[in-house]
Amino acid sequence: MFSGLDFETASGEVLAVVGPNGSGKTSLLRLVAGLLVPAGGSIGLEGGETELTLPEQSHYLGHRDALKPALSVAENLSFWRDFLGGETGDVGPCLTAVGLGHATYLPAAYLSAGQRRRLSIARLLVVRRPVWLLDEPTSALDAAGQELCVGVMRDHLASGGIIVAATHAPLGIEARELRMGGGK
Amino acid sequence: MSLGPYASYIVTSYSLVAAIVLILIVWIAIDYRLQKERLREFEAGGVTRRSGRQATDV
Amino acid sequence: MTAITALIRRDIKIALRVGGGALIGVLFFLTVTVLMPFAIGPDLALLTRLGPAILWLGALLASLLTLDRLFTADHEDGSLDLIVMGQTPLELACAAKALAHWLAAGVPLIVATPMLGLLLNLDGEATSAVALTLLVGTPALTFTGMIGAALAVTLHRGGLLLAVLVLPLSIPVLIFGVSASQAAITGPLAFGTPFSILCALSLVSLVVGPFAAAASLRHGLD
Amino acid sequence: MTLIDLANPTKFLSLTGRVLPWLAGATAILLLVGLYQAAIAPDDYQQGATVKIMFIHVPNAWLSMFVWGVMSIAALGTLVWRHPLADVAAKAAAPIGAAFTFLALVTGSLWGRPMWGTYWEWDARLTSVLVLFLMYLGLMALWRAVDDPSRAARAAAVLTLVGAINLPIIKFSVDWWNTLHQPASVMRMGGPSLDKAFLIPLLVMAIGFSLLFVTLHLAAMRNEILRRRVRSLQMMQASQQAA
Repeated sequence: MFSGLDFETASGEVLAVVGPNGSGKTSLLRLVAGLLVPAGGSIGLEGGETELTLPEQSHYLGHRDALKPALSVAENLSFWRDFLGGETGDVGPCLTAVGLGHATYLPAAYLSAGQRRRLSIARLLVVRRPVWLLDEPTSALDAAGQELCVGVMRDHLASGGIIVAATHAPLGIEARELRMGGGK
Repeated sequence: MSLGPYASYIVTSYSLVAAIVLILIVWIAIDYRLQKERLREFEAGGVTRRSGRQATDV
Repeated sequence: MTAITALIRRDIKIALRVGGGALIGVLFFLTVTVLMPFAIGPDLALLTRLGPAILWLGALLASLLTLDRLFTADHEDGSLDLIVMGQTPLELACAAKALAHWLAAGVPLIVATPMLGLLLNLDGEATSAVALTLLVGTPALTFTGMIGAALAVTLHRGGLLLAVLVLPLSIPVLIFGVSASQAAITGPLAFGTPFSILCALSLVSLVVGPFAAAASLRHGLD
Repeated sequence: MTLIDLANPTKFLSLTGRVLPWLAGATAILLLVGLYQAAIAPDDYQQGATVKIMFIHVPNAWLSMFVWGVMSIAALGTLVWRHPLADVAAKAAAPIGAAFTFLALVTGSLWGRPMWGTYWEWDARLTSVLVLFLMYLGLMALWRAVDDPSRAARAAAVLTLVGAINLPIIKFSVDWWNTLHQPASVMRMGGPSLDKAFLIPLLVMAIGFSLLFVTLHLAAMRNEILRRRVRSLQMMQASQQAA
């Protein structure tokens, strides 16, 4: 897909992966998340928990929201909290933080696309992980939602987190840019 | 009333019918309570129907 | 451990709620079994003889029918990515999903067996023999079927391809399941011999299934 | 009150609220009378006391078909007249119909055991009822497969009507496939052949069970209307942004 790519980012920093469609932004994120096996090269995290791999210390927010329509909003979130494990918080405050407090017990099927996105952002809050891999985090979000997303990202950075975000719209947050070339 | 040599079959079939009918009745009654309860919760939460009537109005 | 129980509980909940497929499997089992006599004929003696085979075939088809959504549903909504990334080993997560599937879709098949045994003119002993072999054998079907379900995700083809891939793999289970039930009804073989082989097959699939499924998922995600 | 008035769910709910206690009372009385009459009915000279199973078997068998008839009319209501309560009626009837069909099967086989020496005989009538039972379950599975009732309604209506057309064909084919059972005895040409001593309790029980169905059906329809109200409120709540 691509080669000759060398980048690094540090705690408290956003790496914005930009570039035209098809330039491999998503593939890069999935490589870091361990969902794709690199043909060559290496990806590593310095510091952090030594027994855990990079994917195990990362949150991945993909195009798809990883929600089950048959389960309620709270059930969806508490499942991911229990499954991802580690340092976890309470479901209620996280839902309030993303503006879904009123929908806690509703089936996720009734949520709009933007609300589903908010619910997957709540997943980043309920389990603490140092590295966030965000693929178009603000897509489907309205203005208030984008503001909320930026606020959540700022808080994460302030607590020493790392964010790698693939995007073509400006994130609204100060970021180091990694420009992916067009084509191969 | 004597039920003859096959009393157990007769008693079983009557009690099965009673049991299933009872289950139906209980299920419908519980379902009714549950829906009413949910509608009351909505009313308490201030959510109203489009027509502006209360949720539990009939 | 909480991760595993959370996954099992979630899958069972989804299977039992609106849109879930758990009970459709039983319905399919019922229908297939009821259709058989129409093809074979209403001869009760013949049905008694064929009963265990009919029940086993029905259970085999029913458990395969519901398996194809095991991983595809999670793949389509992105959950599978997160499951792969989790701290839980993927093998364990696969085993948990298969266990949940068996609890929601396999156990009802065994519960329905006595009623179907009645329809096929099996006596109490024969029915319990079939139910026992199904109890031991259906986990093997689920855990080998899981390999097919994982392949179906990576190949972007579900349904029929899964059946074609998995049915040959389940031949041994079918052979020993049916012969154990037959042995319990008519002899001349002892029930214990085929039954212990069936148990062994189940145990092997319990080990091999999760590893094969996890391997194929790991290399097949894109 | 006409059918058009009943199209308004609110009016329907207030009507059911008023009618249900009376219906339930009438059902209880009729069933009690029927049970008493069944208890004092004489034994059959051939079947002995097992003939008492008939008093509950026949009403359930009758209802298993009657409920499908009700659902077929409701299906027409959904597809042709687009009556808003039609799919509510169809959905509410299915589990009740399935329960009666199950009872018809079980009491039938419990009656058959002493008579034929086996619980199950693949004869035409029993087998048709079994197929009917499977169709009820399939219909319930269809309703459960889709969350949005209005989307499931049309599919279920089509399936119900196809089933209604298919049932006689199934009955005929199974008849042809196997004929073992005694010929129908209540609805025979030239009047019922059943003795009066059996006929009266049977009719009372049949009417009692039919009333039971009407009572349960109305109550289940009321539940279904409330459930849909909850659903639409939930969707409204989901679309409200947090203040």
